[in-house]
Amino acid sequence: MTDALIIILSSLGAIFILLAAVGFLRMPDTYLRISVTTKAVTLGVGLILVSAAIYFDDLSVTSRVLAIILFIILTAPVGAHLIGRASYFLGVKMWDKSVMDELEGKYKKFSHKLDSGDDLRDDEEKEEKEKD
Amino acid sequence: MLIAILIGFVFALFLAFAGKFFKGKLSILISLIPLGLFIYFLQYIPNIASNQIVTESQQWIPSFGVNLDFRLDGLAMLFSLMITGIGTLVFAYTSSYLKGHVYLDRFYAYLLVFMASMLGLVLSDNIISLFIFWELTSISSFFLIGFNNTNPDSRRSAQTALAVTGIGGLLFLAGALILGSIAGTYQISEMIPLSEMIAGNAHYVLAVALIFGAAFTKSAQFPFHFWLPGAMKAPTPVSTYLHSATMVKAGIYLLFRLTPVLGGQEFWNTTLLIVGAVTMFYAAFHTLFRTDLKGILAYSTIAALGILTFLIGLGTHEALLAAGMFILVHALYKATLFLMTGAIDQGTKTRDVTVLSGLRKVMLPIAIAGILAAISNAGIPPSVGFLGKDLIYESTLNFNHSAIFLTGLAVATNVLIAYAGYVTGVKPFIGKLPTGMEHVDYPPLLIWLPPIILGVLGFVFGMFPSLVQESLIKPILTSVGRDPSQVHLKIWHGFTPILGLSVLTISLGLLVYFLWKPTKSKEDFIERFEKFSPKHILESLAVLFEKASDLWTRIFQNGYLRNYISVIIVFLVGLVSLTLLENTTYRIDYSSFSRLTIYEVVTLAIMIMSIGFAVFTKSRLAAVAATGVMGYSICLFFVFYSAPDLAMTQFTIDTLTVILFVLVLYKLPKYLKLSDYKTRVKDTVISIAFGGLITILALEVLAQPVNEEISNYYAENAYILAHGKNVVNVILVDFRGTDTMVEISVLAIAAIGVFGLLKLRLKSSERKQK
Amino acid sequence: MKTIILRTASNYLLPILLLFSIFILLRGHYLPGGGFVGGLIASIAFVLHAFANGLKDTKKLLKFHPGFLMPVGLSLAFLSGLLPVIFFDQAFMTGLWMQDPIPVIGSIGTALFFDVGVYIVVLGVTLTIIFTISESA
Amino acid sequence: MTVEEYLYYIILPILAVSVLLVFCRFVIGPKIADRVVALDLLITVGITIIAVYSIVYDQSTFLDIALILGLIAFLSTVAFSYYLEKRNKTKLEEEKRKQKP
Amino acid sequence: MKNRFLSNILLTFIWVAITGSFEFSNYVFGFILSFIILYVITQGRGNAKYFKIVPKLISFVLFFLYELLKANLQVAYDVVTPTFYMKPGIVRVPLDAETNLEITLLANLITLTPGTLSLDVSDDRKVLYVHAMYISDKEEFIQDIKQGFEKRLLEILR
Amino acid sequence: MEFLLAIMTGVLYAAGLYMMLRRSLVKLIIGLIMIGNGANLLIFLLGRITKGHPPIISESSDVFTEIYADPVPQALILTAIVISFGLQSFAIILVKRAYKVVKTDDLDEMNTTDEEI
Amino acid sequence: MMQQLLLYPLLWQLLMSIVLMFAWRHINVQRVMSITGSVIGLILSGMLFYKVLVYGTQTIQAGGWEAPFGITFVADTLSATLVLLTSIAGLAVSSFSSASIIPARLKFGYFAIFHFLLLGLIGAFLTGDIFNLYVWFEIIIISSFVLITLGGEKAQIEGAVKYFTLNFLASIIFLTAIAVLYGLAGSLNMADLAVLIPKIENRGLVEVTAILFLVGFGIKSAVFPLYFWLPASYHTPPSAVAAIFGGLLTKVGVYALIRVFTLLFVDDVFIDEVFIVIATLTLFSGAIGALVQKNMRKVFSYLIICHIGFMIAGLGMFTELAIAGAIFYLIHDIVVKTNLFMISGLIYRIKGSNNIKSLGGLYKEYPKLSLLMTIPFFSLIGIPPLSGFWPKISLIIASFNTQNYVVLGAVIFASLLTLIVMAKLWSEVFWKNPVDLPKRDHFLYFDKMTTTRKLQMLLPIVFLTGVSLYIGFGAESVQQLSTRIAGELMNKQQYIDAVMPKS
Ligand code: NA
Ligand code: NA
Repeated sequence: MTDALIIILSSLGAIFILLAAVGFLRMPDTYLRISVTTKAVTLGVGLILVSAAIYFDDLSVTSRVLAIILFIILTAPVGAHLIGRASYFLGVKMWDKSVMDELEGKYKKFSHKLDSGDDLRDDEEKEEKEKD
Repeated sequence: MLIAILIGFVFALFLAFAGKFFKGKLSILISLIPLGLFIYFLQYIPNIASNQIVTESQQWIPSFGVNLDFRLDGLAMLFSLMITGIGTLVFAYTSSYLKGHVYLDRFYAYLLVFMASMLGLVLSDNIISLFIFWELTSISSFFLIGFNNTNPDSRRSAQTALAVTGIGGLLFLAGALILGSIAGTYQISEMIPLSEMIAGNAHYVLAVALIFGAAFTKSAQFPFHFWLPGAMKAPTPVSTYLHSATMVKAGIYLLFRLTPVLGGQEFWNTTLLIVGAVTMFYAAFHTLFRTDLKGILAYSTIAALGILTFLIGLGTHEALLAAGMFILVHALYKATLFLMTGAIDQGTKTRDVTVLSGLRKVMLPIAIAGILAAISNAGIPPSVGFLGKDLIYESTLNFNHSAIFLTGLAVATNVLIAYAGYVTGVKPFIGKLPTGMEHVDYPPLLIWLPPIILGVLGFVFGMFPSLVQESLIKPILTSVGRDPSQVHLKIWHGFTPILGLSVLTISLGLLVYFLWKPTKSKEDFIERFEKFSPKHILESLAVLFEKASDLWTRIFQNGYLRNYISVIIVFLVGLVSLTLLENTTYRIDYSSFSRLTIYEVVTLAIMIMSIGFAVFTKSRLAAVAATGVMGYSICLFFVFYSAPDLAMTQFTIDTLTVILFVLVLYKLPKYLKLSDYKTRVKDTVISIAFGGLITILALEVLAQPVNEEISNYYAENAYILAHGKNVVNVILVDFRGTDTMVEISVLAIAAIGVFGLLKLRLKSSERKQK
Repeated sequence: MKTIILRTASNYLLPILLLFSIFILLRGHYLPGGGFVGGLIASIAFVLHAFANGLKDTKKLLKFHPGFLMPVGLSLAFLSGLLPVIFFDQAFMTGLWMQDPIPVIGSIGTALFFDVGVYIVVLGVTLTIIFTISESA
Repeated sequence: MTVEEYLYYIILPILAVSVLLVFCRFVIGPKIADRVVALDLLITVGITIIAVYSIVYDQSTFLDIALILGLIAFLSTVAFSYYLEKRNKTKLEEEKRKQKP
Repeated sequence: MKNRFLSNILLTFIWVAITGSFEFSNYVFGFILSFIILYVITQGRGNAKYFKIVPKLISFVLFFLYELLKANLQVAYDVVTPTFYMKPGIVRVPLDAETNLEITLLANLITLTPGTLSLDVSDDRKVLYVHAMYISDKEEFIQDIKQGFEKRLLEILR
Repeated sequence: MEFLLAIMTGVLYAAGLYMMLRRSLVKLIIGLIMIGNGANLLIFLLGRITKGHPPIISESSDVFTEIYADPVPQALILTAIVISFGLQSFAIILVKRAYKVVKTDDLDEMNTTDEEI
Repeated sequence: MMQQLLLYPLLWQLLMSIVLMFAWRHINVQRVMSITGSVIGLILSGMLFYKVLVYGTQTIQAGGWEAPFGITFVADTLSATLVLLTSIAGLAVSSFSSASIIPARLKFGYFAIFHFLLLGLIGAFLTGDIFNLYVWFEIIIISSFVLITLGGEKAQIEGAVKYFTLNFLASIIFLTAIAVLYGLAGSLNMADLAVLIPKIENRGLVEVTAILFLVGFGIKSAVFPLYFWLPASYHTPPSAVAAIFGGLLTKVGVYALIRVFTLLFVDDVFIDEVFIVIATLTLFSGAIGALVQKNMRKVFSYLIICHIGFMIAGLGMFTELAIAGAIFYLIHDIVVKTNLFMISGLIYRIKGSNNIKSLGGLYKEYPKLSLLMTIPFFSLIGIPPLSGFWPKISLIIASFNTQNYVVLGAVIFASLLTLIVMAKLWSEVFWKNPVDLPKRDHFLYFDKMTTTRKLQMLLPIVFLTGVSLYIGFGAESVQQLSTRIAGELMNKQQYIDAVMPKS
């Protein structure tokens, strides 16, 4: 019974990871790649770790596995957010079939302050002009 | 005797601290030291005359067989008396000659050191301690030649002299040590009975050649003679004392001293004959072209030294006797001539022999001394010089081979030496006093008395040779193991061919003196041949050598780190491949290897690719990231091969390294220039060779059996004795805890270093304060 | 970096990582872990916090300069090695152990104090290095 | 086929292939961000490999390594993002400095 | 006070969980340890309520897992098939969430769901910029987030 | 597998050396890291490798009951890794400092101490 | 407690370093502590030396784990001597540093690192474990990196990059050698290895390992063609630092070579030949390098290289006499080179330069000081009967006895060039008329220093000069010591027995 469970879970996990890997390789732009991977992998890792927990059937192992999963859920999206954001600063282009970009022009060039779009005045440029 | 030697050193040291009291009038008191020593040695005359040898022995460094063994025999007595006697006069002379000089105290200190070293040299029976004093004479000579140290010429001459005598000293050391090894003792007196055994040794020639090197440099033999004319930059007392009377004779002394040990062999005799002959004639010839009093004297000194070498080379009974006598003779008249020169120089401010004349009118005592010395120099009876010359001709005429040739050479040399004596000792005093020299100050007592004493002594000994015959001359022969019973010094031997030769020498000398006038243009003429002179050749060689040194140094220390690395690795790879090629049987034991699995292969592949990527990428950051991947793959290997602790540490440290890189990198510019294709190919070859070598080495080692004693011990005792189950950790904190203690210290130091490197900003005022 | 997301996450990760680092430290004698890794993880916790909140905040958190940890840790390690020399005339670094192991941590001995010393030094070192760089960045 | 064998012969190869695919992206790039994400992904897949390996060799100890990987893997992502942002700033500042005179 | 106490308890549990040793002494030890750590790191932090959230929490977790699986399959399909059906873009999503924790959790949950990626939050915390793979209708997309994740999340947290 | 690991070690040494021979200071340090890792791997490999049996005594016994990996090389490598970390961080900072005072990371331009004799 | 005496010099330095770290910014406290601590360290080393001299080789098994399982510390006569010399040089440099190192540097942990460096040196001399030796080497190089870069000036950094890289490379090669050795013999304890290595059948591999050690230690001891880091860097740090570097750093490499090649790899003709060739070329390269330098400290740097050749030659000839010569030279060189670099520092304080061209007139201005300086100068040249002279006797005889005439020639050549170089230096720096250097603003010239500071600079020079005079005039005892050391080294069994008593 546990064997079957382990096999199923680990197979699912492995497949998700493989798909994520393929997706990561195939996706046309950076944002899409980030987008595709963070979660597929999270799911895959989770499944495989759970199968490890089932295999060892030991409280300390189980708690450790849960801790790992928790950590990954906690950190993976933060990482994705950071690198996605940094890519945007660097001017990494989106896929040319993208339908919209509502973030365009919202970042201040130097301070990296992000505008909500409600107030369209560019403080930074104003400051610059005042200085000159 | 040890005390006698040490007195000089002790007083020199004393002067270094209390010198200011001896800069003025009190300086004459220092002459009491050599005078006291002179008297001290005189008291042994009876012993020496009765063939008693005075010895004294003091253990010093028995491990090396180096002892302070002193031995006062005839030869040593002759030199000791010369050193202290002439020393007394020179010391006294100095106190007037350098009166008021700011560094008079230093000068005396050097002189004392020299005198003491010279005494040590002639008194040592141990060849190593002899060498020690030998070196000390070179050093004190260096300081004395460079005494006028603000003058660049003085400094250069001092360095040249030191370099030449330094070479000699080192050759001497080697020769002495080899000789000691052959003989099994460093005691010269103990070597004498072994002389045949030594001569039969395969290294006899080597030892002798090295010792010749020492003697020839010290005694200014051709082609090493050139330092001596340069050394005339020293104040006159120094020229008198070191560079004519005593130090330059140290080489002769050494040859003399070793004659019973090493002499009598063809190599010994022939070399000395040739070198002596060349030197004496070359130098004597050169006196013709000099106009500086000191220059002429320097060359005639070299010629005299050549004669001495020549005589020792002859090696016969008569020749050795002649040499012994000539040492004394030469010291007496040459010292006189130098002291005289000093007086002239001080009075007239010139030493140019073409200008000087008629000085008898203003410095009569000096003139007397000069003329006495010139007579002795020319060998005119009844001076002691006549005796000396007599003995020389006797020894050449009685020599078995080519007596005529050798005698001819001796005559020619002596003629020129006689000329030199006339030119220096007579010419300045006769004739008309040039205008402007009428008011030359009359020399003070301490200036004219010493040369007079020496000059007169030359006649006293000449007229009463018995004064020195028993006490000095005979014992010299005894001390070199010859029978002195045949020696009868006297002025008149009857009409013999030798007398004829003497007369010939004297008159030919006079002839040359009258026919040949030294002029500047003649000096300039000989200067043209300067580029063929040993001095010039050696100097050019030295310059060439320095250029080559510079080149060699720059080739290796070229400033490019990558070249340094390449050289080191090529050296390593070269050595290792040499060994591997020769000694190893290649055996790879595949059967002991573990199975290949796909995850390992993939990890490996990724690792290699990431390395390749890191190497070839143009982006610095990508290289860092690739390095990270590489680290993580290693981490996986540690997991695969049962090293969880390693995996954890490697992983965290890799992450931290990436962070560090990232914090540093963003300020840097892009990768700049790439090296050219050729460099890259070269580097690739070196790298592959290096890596390949490591791989082969690893495979070879893996084929060797394993010793597991230690790891088994750890495994068995980790829990039972050290209370831990993670054996790696137990090793780290217990079995090998000291490693870890040091290691955390390393970390702490690195952190302090980083802190200092980034936080410490020197202000510009602090910048150069090393 | 001015991002709420990272800042918030780091505030929660900091205590978790610190706890974890001590866990790793204490179990090192029985299972993988120990002072090194423990110290490294602890420092990573603070580094993360510094990335998210800026160095000033992290320094405020620490209350003293991390460099101070280095001599403290070294002293601890040194003393635990010296203890047997001073009190028992045994060789430097000889392990001294309490008779009975206590729960969670296991046997208490000089080796444990030594490992704690290592932990503190590693923490101090890493933080000093990284803080210094960030400050002069 | 036992669970261990299944994991060994089926799952580990799949994971290995995935790692290779991710690594291809690392090499291709083209942007630094892609590489950073790839690095992150490699570590995460590494966690799964370690987990499977721990089952295959019945060594739960290895899960501790996975734990550490899970905890600090994203730190390098944070660092790289920090770098990219900072470098971008530096670059812009330099451009600004150049434009001004 | 309450907040700190709760964190403390939470950390104690985490300690016990990761050590895997459930003796009483370990709880005490963990408690002390967390106390020390909290002391070291304490700076002001927002308050939150800790009761009445358990049922909502469970349903939320289930909802999230469902979303996760669904979206994963959607992306997986797109990855496996040769042609892309994506319509990606960056959408500006206005926020109701206010506190740091709310915003962060929301953003992370969005990122964890395949096909969407929270890029950044505006400095005045009013807007979340989301990169999404499938934007057939922008408004619908925004509403999905606001009615789905955000609403449920805020119910739990407030 | 040992065969491949031996090659791997060689590759690390070779690549490390190659990087050290470049002109960029950063590459130099990456090279140092690589070669350092190579040395660690060499210790590991030559201490003989064992799969799946960490040198940790099982909870239930006082000594090892089955085979285990040699713990000594592991301890040595751990020490070496940590020491290298100290050196590496120092070196990385050196790059920073060097760039600040010498204004380049080109090693070819850092030879004044050798040039001025 | 006296049972543990062997480790006290070591533990004391560690304690000093830690306490000095606590006293971080209090530089006056640090000055006092460092000097007093160095005195105590010297006393402890002296006690150890005495004990070894009287009772023979001492050992301690750290952690109480008997050899070859734990880490063994061994003080045979060689180690005890070197520890003593380290403490002597350490005391001198400590005092010199407290006067000459500027407060800015002192505020950044100078003294702590300095004592860490001494710790590393003492540890390296005392350890009996090859990996532990590696660890001590690391502490030495990292502290020397820090000392060499402290202040981070351009020249310092450029020098440091080379110093760092090449020393790191040396460490890696050393580590590689350890890896191979462990793979072959399965042990790290040197006494144990001395027993195990001769039993290894594949001699080729043993020889390769030996070569790895040779190159690794060769880089550290700066022999040809591995010395490049030294001339590139030694003239860049403050003089006090250069003094301790010049005196001790390369010597620890030499020590390691001596230890390894008398204990582990003996009777290898090829290696001995390599040593001979290396020694000859080192003597040659170092000497001619010194000849062309224009900076006083660079001259000394090349002379360091040159004189390492003497020691390597002694090792290569591998007779008791030759090794005794090498050891004697080692003892002499540590004292004299330390002193010379301090002297160059003193001259720098007086004149504000170390460039030979811009120096001059010292003899006129500071006659007594000049007189003092002549002693180390002459000792270096080997003017008999000063310290540098005696070992040459052993070396020359040994090279004659083993028919290594090239070595004989090289020894003479190097001695001669040393003489010429030093004479040139003396003539330029002391004799030549003073060159008018522009007075530096804010530069603390020697004559402006307080008397205490002056004494702190002068006394160490006097102290070391005294020591070198003792080595020269008391050459008998030093030679007996060297012969005893050489005897111990030639008979490795006594080392093995001391570490692992046959039970
Ligand atoms: Na551990
Ligand atoms: Na360690």
